[in-house]
Amino acid sequence: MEINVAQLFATINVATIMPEIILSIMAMVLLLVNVFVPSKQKTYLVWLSLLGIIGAGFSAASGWGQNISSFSGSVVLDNFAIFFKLIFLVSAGLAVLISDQYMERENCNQGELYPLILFATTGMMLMASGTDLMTVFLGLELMSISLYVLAGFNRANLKSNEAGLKYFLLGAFSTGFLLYGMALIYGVTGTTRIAAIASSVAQMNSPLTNTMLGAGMLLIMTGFAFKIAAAPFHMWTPDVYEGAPTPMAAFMSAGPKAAGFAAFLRMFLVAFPMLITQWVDILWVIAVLTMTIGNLTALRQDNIKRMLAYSSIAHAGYALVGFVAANATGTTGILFYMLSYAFMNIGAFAIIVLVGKQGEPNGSVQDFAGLGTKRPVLAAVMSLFLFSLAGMPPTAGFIGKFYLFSGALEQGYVWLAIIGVLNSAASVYYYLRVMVFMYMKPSEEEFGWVTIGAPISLALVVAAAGSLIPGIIPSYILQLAQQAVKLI
Amino acid sequence: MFDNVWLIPLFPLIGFLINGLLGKKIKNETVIGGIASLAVFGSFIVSCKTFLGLISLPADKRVVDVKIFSWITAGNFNADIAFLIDPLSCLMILIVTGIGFLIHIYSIGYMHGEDGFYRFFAYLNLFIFSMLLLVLGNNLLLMFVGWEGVGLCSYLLIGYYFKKKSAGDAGKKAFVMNRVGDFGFLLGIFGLFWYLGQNHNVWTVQFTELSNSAHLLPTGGIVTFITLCFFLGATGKSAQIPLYTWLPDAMEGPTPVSALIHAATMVTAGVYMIGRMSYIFVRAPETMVVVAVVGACTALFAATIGTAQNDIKRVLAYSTVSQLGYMVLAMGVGAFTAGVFHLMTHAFFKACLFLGSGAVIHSMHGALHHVHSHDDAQDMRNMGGLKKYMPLTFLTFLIATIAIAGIPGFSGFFSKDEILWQAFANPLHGGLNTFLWAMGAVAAGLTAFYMFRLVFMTFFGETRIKAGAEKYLHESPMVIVIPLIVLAALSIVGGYVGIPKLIGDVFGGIPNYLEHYLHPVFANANAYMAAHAHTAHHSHALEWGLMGTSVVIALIGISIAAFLYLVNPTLPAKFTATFPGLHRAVYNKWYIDELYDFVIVNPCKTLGRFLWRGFDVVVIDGLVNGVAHVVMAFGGVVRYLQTGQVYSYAWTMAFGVVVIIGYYLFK
Amino acid sequence: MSNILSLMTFLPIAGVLLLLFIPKDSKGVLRTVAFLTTVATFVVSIPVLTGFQTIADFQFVENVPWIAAGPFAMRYNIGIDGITIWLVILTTFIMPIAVLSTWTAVEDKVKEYMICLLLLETGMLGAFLALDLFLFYIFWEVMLIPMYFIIGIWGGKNRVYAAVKFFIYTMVGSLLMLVALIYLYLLGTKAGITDFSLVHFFSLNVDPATQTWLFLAFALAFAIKVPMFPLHTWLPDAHTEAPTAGSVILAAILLKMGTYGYVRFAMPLFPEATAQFTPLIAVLSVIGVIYAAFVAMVQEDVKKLVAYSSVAHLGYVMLGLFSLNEQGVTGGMLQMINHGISTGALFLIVGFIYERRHTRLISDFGGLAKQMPIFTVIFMIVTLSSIAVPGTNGFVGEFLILIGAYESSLRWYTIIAASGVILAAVYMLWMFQRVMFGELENPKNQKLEDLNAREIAIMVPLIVLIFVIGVYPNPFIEKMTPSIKKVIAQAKVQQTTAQAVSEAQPVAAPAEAPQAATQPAAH
Amino acid sequence: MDNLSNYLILSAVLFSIGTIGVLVRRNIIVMFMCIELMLNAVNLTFVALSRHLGNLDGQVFVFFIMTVAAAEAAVGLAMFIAFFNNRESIDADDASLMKW
Repeated sequence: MEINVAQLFATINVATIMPEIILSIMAMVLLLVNVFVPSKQKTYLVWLSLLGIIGAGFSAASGWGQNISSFSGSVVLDNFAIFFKLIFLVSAGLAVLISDQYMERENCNQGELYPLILFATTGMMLMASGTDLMTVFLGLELMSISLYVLAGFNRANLKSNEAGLKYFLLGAFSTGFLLYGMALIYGVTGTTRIAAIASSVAQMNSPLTNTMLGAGMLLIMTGFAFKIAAAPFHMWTPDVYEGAPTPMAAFMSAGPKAAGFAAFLRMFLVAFPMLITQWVDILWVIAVLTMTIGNLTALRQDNIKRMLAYSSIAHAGYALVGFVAANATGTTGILFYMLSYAFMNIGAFAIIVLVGKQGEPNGSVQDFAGLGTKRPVLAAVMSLFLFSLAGMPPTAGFIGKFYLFSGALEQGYVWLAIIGVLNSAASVYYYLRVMVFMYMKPSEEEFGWVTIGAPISLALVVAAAGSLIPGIIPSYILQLAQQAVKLI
Repeated sequence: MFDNVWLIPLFPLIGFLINGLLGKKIKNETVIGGIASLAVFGSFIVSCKTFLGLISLPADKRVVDVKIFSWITAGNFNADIAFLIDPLSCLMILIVTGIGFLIHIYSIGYMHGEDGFYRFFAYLNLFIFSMLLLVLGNNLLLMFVGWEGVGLCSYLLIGYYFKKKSAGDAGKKAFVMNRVGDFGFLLGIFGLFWYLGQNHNVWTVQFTELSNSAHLLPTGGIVTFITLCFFLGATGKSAQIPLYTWLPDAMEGPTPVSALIHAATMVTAGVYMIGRMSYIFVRAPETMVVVAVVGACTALFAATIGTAQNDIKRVLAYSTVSQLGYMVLAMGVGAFTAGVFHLMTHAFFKACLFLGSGAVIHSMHGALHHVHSHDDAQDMRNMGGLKKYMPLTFLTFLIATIAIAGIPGFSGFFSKDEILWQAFANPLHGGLNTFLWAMGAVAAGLTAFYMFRLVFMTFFGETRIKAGAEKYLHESPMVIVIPLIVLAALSIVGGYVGIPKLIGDVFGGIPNYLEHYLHPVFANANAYMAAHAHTAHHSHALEWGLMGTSVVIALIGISIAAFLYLVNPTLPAKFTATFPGLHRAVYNKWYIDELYDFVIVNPCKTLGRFLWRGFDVVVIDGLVNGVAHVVMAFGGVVRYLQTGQVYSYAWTMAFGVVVIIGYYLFK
Repeated sequence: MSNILSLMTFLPIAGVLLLLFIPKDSKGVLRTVAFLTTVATFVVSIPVLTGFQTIADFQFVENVPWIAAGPFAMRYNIGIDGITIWLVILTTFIMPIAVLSTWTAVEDKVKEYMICLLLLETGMLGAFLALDLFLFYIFWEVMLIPMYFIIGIWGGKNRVYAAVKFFIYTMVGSLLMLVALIYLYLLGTKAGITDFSLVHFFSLNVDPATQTWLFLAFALAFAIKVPMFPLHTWLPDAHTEAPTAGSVILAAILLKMGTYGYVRFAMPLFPEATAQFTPLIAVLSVIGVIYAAFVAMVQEDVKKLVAYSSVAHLGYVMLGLFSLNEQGVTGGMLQMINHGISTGALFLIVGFIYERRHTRLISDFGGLAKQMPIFTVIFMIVTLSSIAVPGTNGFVGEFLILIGAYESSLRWYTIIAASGVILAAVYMLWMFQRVMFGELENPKNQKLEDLNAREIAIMVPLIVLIFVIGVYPNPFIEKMTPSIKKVIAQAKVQQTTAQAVSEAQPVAAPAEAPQAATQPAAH
Repeated sequence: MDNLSNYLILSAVLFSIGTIGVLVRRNIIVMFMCIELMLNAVNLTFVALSRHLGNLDGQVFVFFIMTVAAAEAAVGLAMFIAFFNNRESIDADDASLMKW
């Protein structure tokens, strides 16, 4: 087999992976800087990472509307990818901003944290851009491996340990299924390019009865379902979120979930739209299960991180409602929702970071008692995040849910939408519960934390703005999301 | 010509506002009482002018609508604030403002030194205002405003001594029972409005229009329903069976209130209303039967209770119920003029009786107070021989008693006799007539008995008041006595405006002025009756005979009273001892209040408690919270799937994969 | 002044922004600023009233694009018509009173409290004014948030339970309405509708089967808010726990959202379903009237009693609205205002004695009339208004409702409902008697002070309105009439055909049905 | 063709053994080895398919998988050590602080 190197290089357009390059370089620079600057204070790393993230963001945004494909069609920089990249970068940026204070407090302020976040983000971006099973897999693993470390980053902490371990084992386990599915698909279609898979499926005589194709597709589905924490592949989520350092839990709930959706969407809507009858009813059930289990279990949680973990499962369920719809409205909803979710969820975690005590002895909602009196601004911002999570207007969370459920209704999935809104109503209870503690219960003890540092303040402002403003004037973002989903 | 008719209700309203808002600051009783009385007097003057204006018109022009402003307009419903000036309303406003004025004057003396003097007069003025609205309103709705307004004032005035629980209870009872009646009234309005509108496109609640459209109504059927509804309203307001029990309790209010509201004016509103809509009532023969029977029964039934009461005001209260029964009976037999006639004469003599009793109580109260006795100042057993202490009061009281007893020559005779005759001779009820007459006649005998029993126990015999107190008994001041004299005079002469044709003919053809005067009001109804019922012709001898019979019955009643309470005062006690059960039953008002408590009030409370504690809290809220609890419980179970063990998570995942693939393969 | 409605709606938000910069300890300033904001809002609403023309169209309309993405286009479309004019004025009128009512009662977190009140005002005004379904929904939900805090933070002993119950109960209903709303819009897009503007949907001929479901979803949300039996149990809890201002606003305005929802949305949008469900709604309304009256009768807590009386009153309103003739709907609309005034006033009154005695149990009182004469007079007037004594506002509304319902096909329900007037007298007067009359036995009550100037100032406007509407309601009715006619026409437009169908069937409708339909024309 | 199915069946069996191993074993290292077995089963599938299909994509994929598996192993073993440091155990049952 002869390879025309020149021809190969001709297909390479570095602009396609410029954001990834910027981020990786910045990550490596940070690694080096961290080694050579003997400072206990790591705040400068925050700003440097932020610089890289913003740089990557600009680089990604500049590609808007160009839709360039490269590396023999295994990577693409289309609007869909860019939109998701921006979501990842937002998550990463916010995660970086809220990490410093937390890590300082927990005595694990190792500088490697920031490069790892950036690497994970790079992996996510690759997932969103990947148009080949291989690039998707690579991105996914880059992300996952970084996250395993991040989850267990607090080495001295048993819970963090355990979180990393569980995430690692289960993550690798699910990777096995994903890969097996990919292998089967490859076997049926003879290619790993997503577009080629689609055309190959289209040319099949009877794709609907091809067992190998179907099984492969569904195995891939389980792999992604794990990443987005959909039932019954969600079991890792609560434990990992609870054990992982809070900022990393925040990051994991927003970025990787979005990345999972990015790849999941591209794979299924580009490669397997022909087989929609095969996967949509399974996905319907998964969506319902995910929403319901997430919400019901969250109702009875006292640990706020765990509660938010279950809530994040539920949110994956809502997003899956849009996926089941598999139409422009639903997918627009997913994109919008993932972005809003990054803001509101990381925002909520940021408050947890501030309210928590060293070592997080219990991390329970009771810790929030009296916050409304002692720190009214923090409580108000937290309420905003919680209302957004609950999907109350006029927050971004509401607009997101509106589009997700609208998508389902548009396709005629009325019951799915009804189950969705009922779940949403039930979820209000546990969000309100936090507010009950913040405003309606007296505080039992003094709050232990010190002043609120600049990075985390910035994160809070950005997150609050991101949760509220798109709720009031969502048009612009919605239109971007709409353009993004046109291409898949 | 009636341009200033709006002044009639306005004066009392102004009086109410001044006393109500500023009375507390004014403090001076003379000023307060003066303002209130003047306001009513002003109304009286305008009423007189209106009356004179009306009778100066030719008889067929004596129905005038005066519109003030448009009140409620919604779709095809319209009700104005507008007044209807016709003979009936004119008569009523004269009674209301005239007697009202007298009672205001009386009250200045009677209420002297009472806490909340201003409040009393404010309420009284408000009452006059409402009553005037009731009688002047040119449409059902405005009438209803007055109707409820007087009920409200009655509530306020009965509960005037609000510190007494019994007063509060009585006020509430009066209001609620009246509300039951109002419910009927409302339904009547709805039915009439709907029926005429729906079927004949006459959307109206205005009396003149209703009268003009009355011929569109069928006989019986829906009209029976409508009139029964209205009649329910009348039974509430005019204290008829079954809604009469509030009136005796209403005696908790100050005595002038009893005189004005619970004897002379408000309680006659039901009668007035039936008269006002006579043209509709006559089109419902079944209703007329009901009205007549209820009236006759009430007259008789209340009279029996009156015979055994010892509280002077209670006797009068039951007497009022009984007399109202007469009026209703008159309406029920189509003798509308007679009913209104009795309404008028009753207003005179019953007001006089109540005010007289008030004077007695006032005097008794003062005397007992002086000797620090806690004896009941209203209990006739504590009275006796008062005529020598209060001669003027006694005299006026006696005149009024004779009037109510139906002794010829006094006002009560003419009106009551007319009713009894019509009950016997009316063309509507056929064989029922004899019974109606008989009940009325027996009630008349009982009336004479208990009224004279009252007079004898109070004014005759030995003085039974606590020893030493008698020297404090005295005649009332002039402000109290003068109204008594005026009313006593009216009790005598008031009857001569309606001398029956039979007697009039004897005296050279004195016309029945009242009948002529009221003719335009009842022409519609009378014409219908004339066309639809066969008037039986009875001989003059029969009429004379019945008249004589009723007089004899009255005299028998008086004689028995005299025998029992003057000649042989120990007999009543023996009588009660012989028939303890009967006495107890009568004394306790046949246990009707207890029956109502048992059958209606208590079950309602129990039901309320059940609905609240049993249904609302347990069932409905239980369901609501139950859903929440189930969801929470489910959450509590689901969370235990999360064992914390890696292998169980892996199992779950593998299970998921197997199920998904399995579903795919085997679906 | 083309943006006057927006100015009015968002003026409270401006007040909120101002409050944010006032230190939380200067409570007097905070209260004053909040009060002045609400007064200013009221002042702004006056030109709206005076400039309002008595026509059926929406006026002062502001209509600009807001969101456009995917199949959806939402507009910032607000306007006022006869249905909303008085509700809006009522809102701006009640708010200063509400702020004043807890002037001294709320000492804790004054800043947040005032912010909540002002946010609530914006939410309520927006919900009344919104002419875009989506915008309406936003405001509808936004109202929940401040009310939740008002009950939950400044409420009584059981406040958390009451607040959460209030929030989730309402939320369940409104989320289902959201689903219906989206569904309706998507139906509309097939018929060429391009945005959420309400007017587009009136002419949308939804097929009857779909109407049924959509109506049910809307009706559920509104019924919870009204609240109609048997969805009313959140109300007594919420009312009992809420601070005075919360109860006042809840009773005076928030409950009206439900009935308003029926008039503005559920009925005209789904005429056939309206016809179909009229008997059910009527049954529930009548049960509500009677049932709530019985339950109110035996309450031991004054506030709960008033809360249940609200359920009964709103039952009347619903009956009037669903009689679908001019009298009934006018009565219903007027009664909404009346209930706002009277029941609002009742809650203020309960607040007064609660503030003095810190109890609301009827048995703790008795004989207050002696000690508090001014209070007695005011309480009496409001009580009478609540039991619809003629001359007060309550009478006009109730009478029109009942006569309207009697004319319609709901005749028999009306007769039962009318008996509620008796029961109302029973429970209100009994309560009044037990609280105000009798001997002043409890020593704690002997030191009670009569109302102070502030409290009198709060009550006087309400008392005046009670009489003004009672004596001269026509100016109020006239402004609403054209819009009411329009609503009736919309809600009935299909009904004649529906009746024609039912008449064709062997089980013939009663003979008066077709006549009822022709009735407006006859007039 | 028979050849291919043999390979595929073998790899499926290997994959299943790996899966079951993860499910039934408690020693974290053994569990991880089972996961590696699963990955290698996939590798075998890819290689067989690549050979069968006559294109190299599958084999390239295998290289990536092996690389990633190596990285994963590095990270994983490091975490096992950290865990062992804290808990003196390498039993998965001991990693159950967090539950419910």
